[in-house]
Amino acid sequence: MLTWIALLVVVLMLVSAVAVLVLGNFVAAVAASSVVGLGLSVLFVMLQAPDVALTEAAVGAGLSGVILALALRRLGLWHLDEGDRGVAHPLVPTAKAVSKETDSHA
Amino acid sequence: MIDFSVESVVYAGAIGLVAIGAVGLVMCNHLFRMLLALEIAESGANLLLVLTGFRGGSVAPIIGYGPAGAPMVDPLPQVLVLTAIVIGVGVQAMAASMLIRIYRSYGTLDMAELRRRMELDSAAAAGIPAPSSAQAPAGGRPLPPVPAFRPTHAARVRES
Amino acid sequence: MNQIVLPVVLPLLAAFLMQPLARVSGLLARVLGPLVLGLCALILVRLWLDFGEAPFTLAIGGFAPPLGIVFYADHLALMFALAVPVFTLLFWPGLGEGEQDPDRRARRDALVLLLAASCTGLALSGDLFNIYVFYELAAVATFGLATLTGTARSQVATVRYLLISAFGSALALVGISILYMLTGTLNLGHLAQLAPHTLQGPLGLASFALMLIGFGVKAELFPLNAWVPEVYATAPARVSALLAGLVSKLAVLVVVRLLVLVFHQPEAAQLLMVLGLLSILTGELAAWRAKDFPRMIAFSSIGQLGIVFIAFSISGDAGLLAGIAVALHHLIVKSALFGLAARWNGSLDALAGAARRAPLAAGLYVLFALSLIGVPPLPGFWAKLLVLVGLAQGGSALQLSALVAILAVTAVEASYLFRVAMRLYQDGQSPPAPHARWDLGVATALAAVLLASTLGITPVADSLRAVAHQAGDLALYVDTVFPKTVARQD
Amino acid sequence: MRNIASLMFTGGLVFLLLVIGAQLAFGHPGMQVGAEYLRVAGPELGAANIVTAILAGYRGFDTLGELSILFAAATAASLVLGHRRSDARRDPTGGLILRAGVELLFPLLVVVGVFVVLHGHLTPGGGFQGGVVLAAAFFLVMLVDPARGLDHALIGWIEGLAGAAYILIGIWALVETGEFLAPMLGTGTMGNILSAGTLPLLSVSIGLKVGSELAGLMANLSDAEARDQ
Repeated sequence: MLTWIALLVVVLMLVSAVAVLVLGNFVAAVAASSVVGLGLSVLFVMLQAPDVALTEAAVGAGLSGVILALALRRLGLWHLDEGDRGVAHPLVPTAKAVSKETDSHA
Repeated sequence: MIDFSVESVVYAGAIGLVAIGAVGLVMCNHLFRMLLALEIAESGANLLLVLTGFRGGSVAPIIGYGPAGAPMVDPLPQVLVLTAIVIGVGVQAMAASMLIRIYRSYGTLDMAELRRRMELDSAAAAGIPAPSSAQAPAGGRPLPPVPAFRPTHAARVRES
Repeated sequence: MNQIVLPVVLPLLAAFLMQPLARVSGLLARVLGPLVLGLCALILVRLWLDFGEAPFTLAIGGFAPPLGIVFYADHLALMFALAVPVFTLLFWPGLGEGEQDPDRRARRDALVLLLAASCTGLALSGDLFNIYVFYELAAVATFGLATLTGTARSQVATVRYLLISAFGSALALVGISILYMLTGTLNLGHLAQLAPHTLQGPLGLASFALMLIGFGVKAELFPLNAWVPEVYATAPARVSALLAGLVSKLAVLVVVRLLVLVFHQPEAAQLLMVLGLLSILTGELAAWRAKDFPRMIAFSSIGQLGIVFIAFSISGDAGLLAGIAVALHHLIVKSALFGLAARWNGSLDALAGAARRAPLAAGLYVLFALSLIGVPPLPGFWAKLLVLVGLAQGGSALQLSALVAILAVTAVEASYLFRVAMRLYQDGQSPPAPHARWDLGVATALAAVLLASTLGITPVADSLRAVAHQAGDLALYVDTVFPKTVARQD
Repeated sequence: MRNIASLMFTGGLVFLLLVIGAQLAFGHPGMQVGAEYLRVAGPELGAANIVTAILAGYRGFDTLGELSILFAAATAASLVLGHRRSDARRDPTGGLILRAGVELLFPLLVVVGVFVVLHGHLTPGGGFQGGVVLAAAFFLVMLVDPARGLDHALIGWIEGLAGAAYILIGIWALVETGEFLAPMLGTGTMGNILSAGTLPLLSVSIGLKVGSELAGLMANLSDAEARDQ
């Protein structure tokens, strides 16, 4: 039973980790990285490490998300809706796409 | 893997995270994305470290937490991971602040573009004989990102 | 002997208090850093003088070794620990250069103090994870220092450095996990006891490889050294001098401790040699193609450190002696060269005529270049000779090819270093500005040390041999950290 | 080309790690030092939470290094971001509901943070976790009401003095017992809040240090727009 839960969490984490790399929207990518942190803290509980789980929940899912979100806001990448700005990047955003976006933001 | 247990599942997850982080660091060109990838790789390393202290059927290393006399997991890796998490968040915050500065100077975070700009910058810098200035760049400049390369920037940025 | 902890702790204390102190008294904050470092140097000198033949340990908090963290001080550790405050003082970023804002100055001094504390910790610590922590502290402090110029270029270079370094640290952490899984301990002495039973197989080797990649980032070792030229070229010259001279040596020291104490299987040494060989080839060839002075000496530094690693991969005391000699030589020469790069930071062509403008600096450059290449009477020659002799005595195919490679890159080195020397003595329209007095004085002092050791090469070699012998004594380390057997004999 | 080489490096790494995983006996660790900690940590330090006992006791020196790293990161970040310009505009204050929510949440978070810090030697948690909660509390206030801001001078004092306190407790032990960071003040009865000697004191200084450091960092990042070197 426990193994199945662990498997579920691990798969969820790996999917979110891939999502962090491929999602065009940076806000979504940061959210996905918080999901990784959350999954990590669940696994820490399962591995009998409550201290680490507490820290990871506070840091990985909370603090680091906040820091990254603040950075995103200052980087002009804070767009909740990606449709109207046309920032749906492929895996590797080209220089042109990024600078275009910058221009429109400035 | 060899057997289907919590440990092997978690091990696969940890290696997967490290691998995804490594791939992200290599494949992504956007600095912010690379920072996220780094965080994933670090998570994987932390998970692996906690896993090394785990043993089946044991309880958390807090006296009076589980049934008396029950075996406990190894506390040391947990301590190490606590430290590693703190280090990770410090590094991340510092990287975020640098990204903000870079974005403000160059107007982009795309590594290929940045590399091109830097080459232009250093070429321009090398062409100019070193001024003996210890002057800091002038402050109070308005903030909008620089969309195109400006040669004056390199000259101003020159440092002894 | 308990004061050995103070050279690590006092700079930390001063760094924490720097900011509030700067608000109270600007002058106090300004002199605090050099004062504390001077005090640390004094403490270390006193320990060095009191220090008999045998190394000693300090269990921090009084917790006996495998449980608590220990400091292990032998000649090698004390030597590098003493080099830390001395070189940090010599290249103290606050001297001469005007940073007007007291708040920024306080923060910068705090970072330098943190760097000094972490380097001392790296030299002395006898616990693997403690070493990791100090290594990270050194990394974070250098991220801050490398961007001191405030230029956008330095920030891009530093972010790349940060990403590479942090990824390397994650790999090192994976290596430490594997090691801990196999042995169940982190104390280097305890690991040395357990290693013969647990770490001989491919798993131990994999763990070493991961840690080598991780700790190799700061030692400019091959796979993860792409950050080096950009950071050194864009950071303030004194910070580059500290990074290339001091910090890289302490990373090397960590690798050496691991190699001597924990991973003494031949495959580990071979791995180290291959990576060192790749460092040499890539570094020196890139240095030959470099267009400006800081990048040239940065790439050359990668190559030199490759030689250091090759030297340490030679088994036995001979390898340790050669490695320590090359490392110390590199510490002195490369720091001084980066000190000179403070004014000569433009392209190589722009250096024309510098000799007329600054004859002393040009003369010093030629001296350092000669020693770096390994021209006979200078210490650089003896250091390189030790490496070559060690390799020739080893005699395996890999070692012989390393020998050939070192000889070949020496020619490359000579070619690019002399190209610069000729440029210096050419006539030029706009020679670079003369050096700040302090930088020139430091370079002169380091040159004096170099010349003095040329004259007294025999006593220097003898004392280094003793240091190397002590550092290579595995049983001594274990007995010192776990003194039960010794105590029983008393 | 560069990408292909890096990908090969990555592939090799993953292969290496997978091969390792097949051979390591996870779930049955050797437990050399770990078993020893479990045996002696409770009686020796009087802390029920062995993780905290190791963190602030046996490996207290690592924790000092960790605090220094956080301090170095905060210092470097503020060096990079530069000063706040005096003419900078502030972000608008949050709406009524947001403000009311934060008014409600703030005391709660502070109490939780202090509780977590003070009970670090008894229950999961400790200086670091509590510090994060405290930082979050103060950051929330700043987020909804940027005009109130954070007193950077005060933060500087707290982080300096809290870090210094950790070291000074260590040096006090060095003077008293001859060992840096040796446990002092006896162990007390396990389970009491006033037990485990100097561990709670160290926890408090870790909490204050981490809290002030992180709050300062987030404040710096959040008004980065208004800064220029």
